Amino acid sequence: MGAQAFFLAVFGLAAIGFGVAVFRTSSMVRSALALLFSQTAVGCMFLVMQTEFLGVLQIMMMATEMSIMAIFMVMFMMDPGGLGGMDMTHQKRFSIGAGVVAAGAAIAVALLADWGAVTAQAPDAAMQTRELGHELLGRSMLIFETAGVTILTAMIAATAVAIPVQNLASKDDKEVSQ
Amino acid sequence: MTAVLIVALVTGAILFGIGVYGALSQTNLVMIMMGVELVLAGALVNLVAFWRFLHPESYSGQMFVLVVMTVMAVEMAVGFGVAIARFRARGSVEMEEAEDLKG
Amino acid sequence: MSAVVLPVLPPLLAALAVLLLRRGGAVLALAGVIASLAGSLWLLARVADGQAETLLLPGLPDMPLRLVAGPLTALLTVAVATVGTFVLIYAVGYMKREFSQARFYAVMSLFLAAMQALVLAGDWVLLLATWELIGLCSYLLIGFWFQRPEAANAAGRAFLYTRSADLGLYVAVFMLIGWTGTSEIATSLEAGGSASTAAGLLLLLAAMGKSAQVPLQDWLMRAMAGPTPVSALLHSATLVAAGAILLIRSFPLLTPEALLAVGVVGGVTTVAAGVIALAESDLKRLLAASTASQYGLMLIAVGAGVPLAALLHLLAHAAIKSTLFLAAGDFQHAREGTGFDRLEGVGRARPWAFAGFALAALALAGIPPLSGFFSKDAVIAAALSAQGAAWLGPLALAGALLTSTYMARALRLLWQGSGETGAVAGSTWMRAGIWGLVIPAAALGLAFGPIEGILDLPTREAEGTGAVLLGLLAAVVGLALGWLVSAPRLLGPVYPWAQRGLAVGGGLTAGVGRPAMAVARGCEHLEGHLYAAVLGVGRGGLMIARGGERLEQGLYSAVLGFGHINLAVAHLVRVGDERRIDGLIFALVSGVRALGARARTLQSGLIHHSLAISAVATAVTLVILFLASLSF
Amino acid sequence: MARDLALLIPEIAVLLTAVGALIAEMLRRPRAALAVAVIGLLVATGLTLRLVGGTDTTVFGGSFRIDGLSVWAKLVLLPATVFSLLLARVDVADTAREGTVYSLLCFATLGALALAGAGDTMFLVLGTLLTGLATFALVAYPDTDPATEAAMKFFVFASVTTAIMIFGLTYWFGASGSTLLADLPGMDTMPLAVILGFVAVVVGLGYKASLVPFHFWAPDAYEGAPLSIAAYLSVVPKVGALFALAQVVRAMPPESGWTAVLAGLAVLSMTYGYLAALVQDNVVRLLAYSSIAQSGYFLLGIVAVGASELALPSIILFAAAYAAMNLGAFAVTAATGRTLSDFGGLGRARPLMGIAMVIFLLSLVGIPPLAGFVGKFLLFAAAIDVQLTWLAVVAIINSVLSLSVYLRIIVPMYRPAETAPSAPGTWPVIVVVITLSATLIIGLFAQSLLGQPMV
Amino acid sequence: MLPLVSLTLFLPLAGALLILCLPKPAARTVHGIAIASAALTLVGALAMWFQGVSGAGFSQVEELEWMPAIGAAYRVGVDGISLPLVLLSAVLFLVSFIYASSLRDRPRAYVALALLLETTAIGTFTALDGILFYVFFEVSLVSMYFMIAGWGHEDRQRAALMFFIYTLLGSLPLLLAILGLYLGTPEPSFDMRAWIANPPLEGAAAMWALVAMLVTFAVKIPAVPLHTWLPAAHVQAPTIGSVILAGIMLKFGTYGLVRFALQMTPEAFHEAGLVVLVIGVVSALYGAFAALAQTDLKRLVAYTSVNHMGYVIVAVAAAALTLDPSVRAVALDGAVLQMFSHGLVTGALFLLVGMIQDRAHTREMGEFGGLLKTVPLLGWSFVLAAFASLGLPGLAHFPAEFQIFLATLGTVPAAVVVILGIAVIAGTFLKALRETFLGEPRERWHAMPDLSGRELLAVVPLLVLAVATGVVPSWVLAVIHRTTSALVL
Repeated sequence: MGAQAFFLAVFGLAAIGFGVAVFRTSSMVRSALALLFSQTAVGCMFLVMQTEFLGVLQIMMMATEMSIMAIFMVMFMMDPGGLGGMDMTHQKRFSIGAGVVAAGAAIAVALLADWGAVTAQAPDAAMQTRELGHELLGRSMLIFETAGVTILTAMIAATAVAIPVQNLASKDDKEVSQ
Repeated sequence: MTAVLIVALVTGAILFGIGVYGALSQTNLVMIMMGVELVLAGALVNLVAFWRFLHPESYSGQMFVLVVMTVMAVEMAVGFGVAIARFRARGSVEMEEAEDLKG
Repeated sequence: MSAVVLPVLPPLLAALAVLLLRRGGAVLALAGVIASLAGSLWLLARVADGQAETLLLPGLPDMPLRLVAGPLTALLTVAVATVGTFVLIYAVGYMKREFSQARFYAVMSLFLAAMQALVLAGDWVLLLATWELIGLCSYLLIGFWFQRPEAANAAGRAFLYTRSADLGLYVAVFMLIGWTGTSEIATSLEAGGSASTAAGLLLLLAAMGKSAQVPLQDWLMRAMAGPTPVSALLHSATLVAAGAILLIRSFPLLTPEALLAVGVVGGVTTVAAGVIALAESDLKRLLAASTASQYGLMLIAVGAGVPLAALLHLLAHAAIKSTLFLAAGDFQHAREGTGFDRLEGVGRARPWAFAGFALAALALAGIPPLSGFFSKDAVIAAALSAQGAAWLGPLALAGALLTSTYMARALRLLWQGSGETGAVAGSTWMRAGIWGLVIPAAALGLAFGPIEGILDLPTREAEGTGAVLLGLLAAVVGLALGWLVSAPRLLGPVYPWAQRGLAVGGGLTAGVGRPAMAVARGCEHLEGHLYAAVLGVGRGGLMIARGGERLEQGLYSAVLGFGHINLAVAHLVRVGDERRIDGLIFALVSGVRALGARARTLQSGLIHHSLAISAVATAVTLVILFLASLSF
Repeated sequence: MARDLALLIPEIAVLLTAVGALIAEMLRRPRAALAVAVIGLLVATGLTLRLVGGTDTTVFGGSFRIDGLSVWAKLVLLPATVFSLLLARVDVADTAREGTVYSLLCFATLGALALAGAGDTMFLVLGTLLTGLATFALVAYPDTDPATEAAMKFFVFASVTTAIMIFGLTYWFGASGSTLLADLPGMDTMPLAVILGFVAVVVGLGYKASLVPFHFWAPDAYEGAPLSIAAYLSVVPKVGALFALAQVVRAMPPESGWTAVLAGLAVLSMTYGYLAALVQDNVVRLLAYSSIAQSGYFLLGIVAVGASELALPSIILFAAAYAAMNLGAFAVTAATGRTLSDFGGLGRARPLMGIAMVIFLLSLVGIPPLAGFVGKFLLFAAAIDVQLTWLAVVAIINSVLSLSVYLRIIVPMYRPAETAPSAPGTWPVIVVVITLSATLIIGLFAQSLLGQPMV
Repeated sequence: MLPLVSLTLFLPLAGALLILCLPKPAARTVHGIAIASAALTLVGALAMWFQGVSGAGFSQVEELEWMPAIGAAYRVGVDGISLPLVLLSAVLFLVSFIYASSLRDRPRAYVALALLLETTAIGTFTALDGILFYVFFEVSLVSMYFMIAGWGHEDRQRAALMFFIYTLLGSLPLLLAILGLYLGTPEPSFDMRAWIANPPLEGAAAMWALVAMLVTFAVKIPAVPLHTWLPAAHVQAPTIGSVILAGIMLKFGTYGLVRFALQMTPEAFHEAGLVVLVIGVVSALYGAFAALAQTDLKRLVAYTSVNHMGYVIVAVAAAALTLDPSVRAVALDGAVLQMFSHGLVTGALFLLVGMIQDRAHTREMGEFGGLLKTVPLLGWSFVLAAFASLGLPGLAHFPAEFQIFLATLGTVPAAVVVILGIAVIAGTFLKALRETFLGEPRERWHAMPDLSGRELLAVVPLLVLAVATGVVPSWVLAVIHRTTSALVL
């Protein structure tokens, strides 16, 4: 247990540290990388908590996602390299306050609530995967399917907005010109 | 004994706080999305911790993790779609420039 | 169908027939009134033995309308019908030149029918209804020549005065019904009781209005603007008589205190109206004042506790006064006016009319053996033997003295001067009417014995010789004074005041009318404010009003910083002070609008501001819920 | 499993419709896509009818509820989507990828249905997300500056609030060990976790239902989006989210102060919505704020859920009424114009449109015997029934305020026109006629909607 | 057995729908249909009248399920309090349509609105279900708003708006009260009969409900100081609007006062009776004095309505305060008869003022004079109506006011001060008559035409009924009294 707590703390600190780093650099790419590391640390926390399947999944997914994000950063930021050291923030004091309060509230709940006894032994990995499969194809099948539909919708939506259309404004223009 | 749980929960809470800070303070759409990702990461940590230390028998916790991961992915996808459209229309995804609609 | 409807129905039918046919008014009306006379006589014969005739009609729930004929009421119907008959006969001649004859005869018939119903009314509701109806009829009749402004004014005034006084009757009736649970007059009169002083006083108020007692006498003089037959009817047996009849009938109800009040009002009126009559420069107005004065005498009699005397004087006066008016109408046609300056010497030119006038005048003055002698003596005797004889007696005597004085004055003014005049159309009818009434005016006194016999009123004591002598003395002295001395000299300094009708500070009109109008204008003013206020709300709701920018600014800063609140409040107060209630409302309205504008500025369009507000709200919610959970 | 699927046939039909429309679009047949969507949704509506009345069950282990709320959500939202589709045809006709719009509308409706039947916290998340994703794209569809700005704000607001909701929901799982809403009452030993989760849910669903203070995206999004999409946004996702909120509080322990929070939000929404609407000159923004205020009225019923028998009927009835009258008002606006001055003289020039608009607006105020009245009446009754009379009074005062808001449109309609209003197209007229009939019929024959027994 | 009440209730609506369905009908057709449906409605109302009412409770009840889930149903029926008002509505609407048959400005919409109003008016009086009542109550308002807004005079938008907002503000509290009554009933139901038989609320709840109702009805009646909408609305309303507004819609308030406030919260009303009484007295006197100050004929008549309705408030308050059932019966007899009479008389007065305005395009009394000579029929009709309005015996108001004052004196003697109002009103009308109709005819109006056949047809029935009610009030009172004497509070 002790070791588990220790590693959890270490990876937790890593996740937090990288998380902070995301907003402390003015370089997009660095932000994206920091986020990637942070997410990876979270994945490692999963592993520490003996949730291998989800942990691996997290690390793999985030790796992909963050690399995409980095590309977009470069596309859309005014100053991708962060060379200008430009401040990309606003209402900073308020935001810090809000973050602290949010974290504080969550911590308070975590500490104050009576969570009851903690289970020491986790189910083994194979068992976990099998049970998750049962869950997926049983009770949560509808949820799973809905998630699938959501992904489909996301694909359509993303395509719909991302690809330029012969837009309405030009349609109006056309009418005018006729 | 609950220390393990508390460590995980506090980590999740702090990630949440950082995410909130990011979402509120960033001027760029993409950076705001990063904040959101961090909030969701906090949620993931919480979920796994709760599952592992409190309710290992309930696999809907793990299911929830999958759902949250889906959320992260699809939001990012559509977010980038919106960003592209915005960039095409205005040449920037800065939030502070988006103030034509108000009142 | 009981015989009791016989006096009422014919004129009513006549009125309807005239209204519907719109021609033959004179014939129909005469037929009606003569039938009514016949019916009254028959009714009188039937009930002379004291057996009352009753008829129930549907009215209000649990309050049927009743027509009840007893000896007293039957006798009164005869009087009304008699006077009515001769007045209508006279009117045939008098109205010959007029348009709208149908209207005249219809209303006259309705008037008579209402009066008969009033006399016969056996319950308070019907009494009240007919009481008001005769008010309406007199309104229509006085205002017969409505194109003349003075007639229109007089009509309105007459109606308003009597109606205002009628409120007394209303309340008295409600009180009586409330106490006794029935609207039957006979039953409620028996109830009596200590609290009936109030009811009695209220009845007196109503009677004062109708019988033109001081201070409500003004309308009667002005009512002369109507046609003369109307005046004759009004003054003798109908409208004005109703007041006295009411008091005579409700005599059992009157407590000593109420009687005292009745006596005082009567006494004051008889003297005051007598003085006014003496100073009058118009024959018809003189007669009108005289009417008020004579009804004052009747009230004295009632106040003295001898309603019989009042009744006798009422009957005698009915005949006399109608004669006088009819004759005056004859003079009026002859000279196209009723002012004494025009009527100088008319008596020589119209001897028949003048003879009738003179006879009636002497009767009114109380010269034996004419009717007025007996009735006035009865009144004086009653006054002298009453509890308050010390002051009732002199008042009554003064009234009698004044009566003979102004009658003598009238005779003198009509007789002296040149007697040239033109022909009068329809004078045969008019003469018939006059002389038909002169007979009872002269001879009615002889019938007083039998009349007393059949009535169920408290009998009076035998007259002392003193009373007779005093009355006679007053009559003779008065006649002499009136014939020999001119009015200004008689009245001295009072004369100009009397010419203005003894009005105090503008009279009743000013005393009641002006405050009423002032209240009304006050209401109207308030209305304006209320309207503006409400309109303000409406406008604000619509945001039509685009003003109020300053206030908006004030509210805006008030929202921004606590320190500015004082400023805004001060501003509000000032605005409220300047424009009072509507201003305040407007301020409120602009406030709402400003709030709307403020609400809109929250929507800055910047998403991080929005998110910040949402975050704060979330935190606040969280805190509230945490605190709430702690208290659970 | 077969039973569960049988109960889900309407949802499946909607999904197939969405896919069908997409396929039609891929074949470059936008009209076919529209036809597929309209017919499919109507079929789905028809398939729902057999579930009406008495059905109160769950499928897939309690994760999805087939009860009055979810059945009625289908009956209300599917036709509402059809009307939006018809209106959308006017906005997007002959643009590239027109069919995508129809398809996305169907997907978004599917999300709203998932919300309305949510029996599991994950459905709250997925429903919000599904509706959101589709509508972001729809708002951005015109690809203009305002549209993309609106979409971007919408997206940011949505993603942040959804993330917060997800984070809060994890605590519910921690507390109960289950993601089922039905398991919530067992957690009263841990009020803190419940509260955190509840606040998070209020944030997430509050954004979707555009409750003050989570409404900020709504006016901007409505204004930037095509009118049909604004109409859609004002009805379908909102009703879905409010129904989801009702599903959530059905299982809430009664004394955790949540009624006070919702009552407070109701007051804020109603008052703020109408106040802000009072100063708008843009009819779309005015209707947006009005729809914010109307969300507040829904809360009157939601606070009474569980404690009053009137609560669920009132919410459902008002949803139906709201859908009809709000869509109707948007349809008239679509046929008339976006600014108040466009409405000048409408009542004289186009009597049908004028009368219809008057009826929609009066119904929104709550004038009997229109649909809005019956709905609000029941909502007030529900609130009073749970001793929240003050809330009903506030709502009534706000109704008066709302009258001044809507009269701002009505009054100019009967002034003499300065410019002749343009002739409306066919589709808006059809939508107006149908919603008008619905507004009247719901008002007069609420019983047929309420069913027997209702929930 | 025909469902008479429902037929009567929906006949006008059917007429309205028919008119709306006809494609581009001629104005004559429109008016013809309107008059025909109003006449049929009157036939229905007369049939109801001859069916009569039984002693206690409601008669001719018709019931239909509507929303059983919440206990609301379509329930209509009449008793002695509502039946005269139904008859009054039918008569007034018929004469209104006859009068309006010359209208050529968008007649279709106008007539349809008026027919809708007729249905709502009859519906308000016959509804026996809380929701149904409220529905009719509220819809009448909307139709009236559009009538004034669409066809009123100069400043009509503003007046209509004020009227609308005011009344809406005033009707929402009633909604709360109805909800309170509903939720207070043991077996939740909107059946007004149940509410009357067993008043569902007591104590503070009843008092709050009463206050809410009083606010609503005070606005509608209208009672001072919530009356300001009335003169404004009247001045701007078209003639028919005024006739209906004053003749019928004001009765919604007084009817509600009896039906709801008195019958459903009797205890609370008994406690608060004195306050209501004072409001009534103030209204009556204030209305009378305000009328006295008017120079505009229409405003004048409007204020006399405030006065007359004030008497009704006084009567209802007296009925609530008294413990003696016979006095209560007298008070309510008076109140209901006063509503009926006021409808006839004020209807006639507004019609006549409208006719004057049609001819002269002004209503300022100062501009007229001697009209009795120029237009005798109109003049005498006005004289008759004016005397009826000031409560002259033999005309409609007298028996009603007599009973009201009688009951008032028997209950709260001091309140009889309200009787001063009749003297002031007398002065008001005499002044109006003198300035408008008496005196020297003016040159300006010499060419003024007298009443046409259409106008006579509109006015004469009202005057005849006013006289009939005054001379033989028992034809109405018999019906009213049967209910009021059996009333148990």
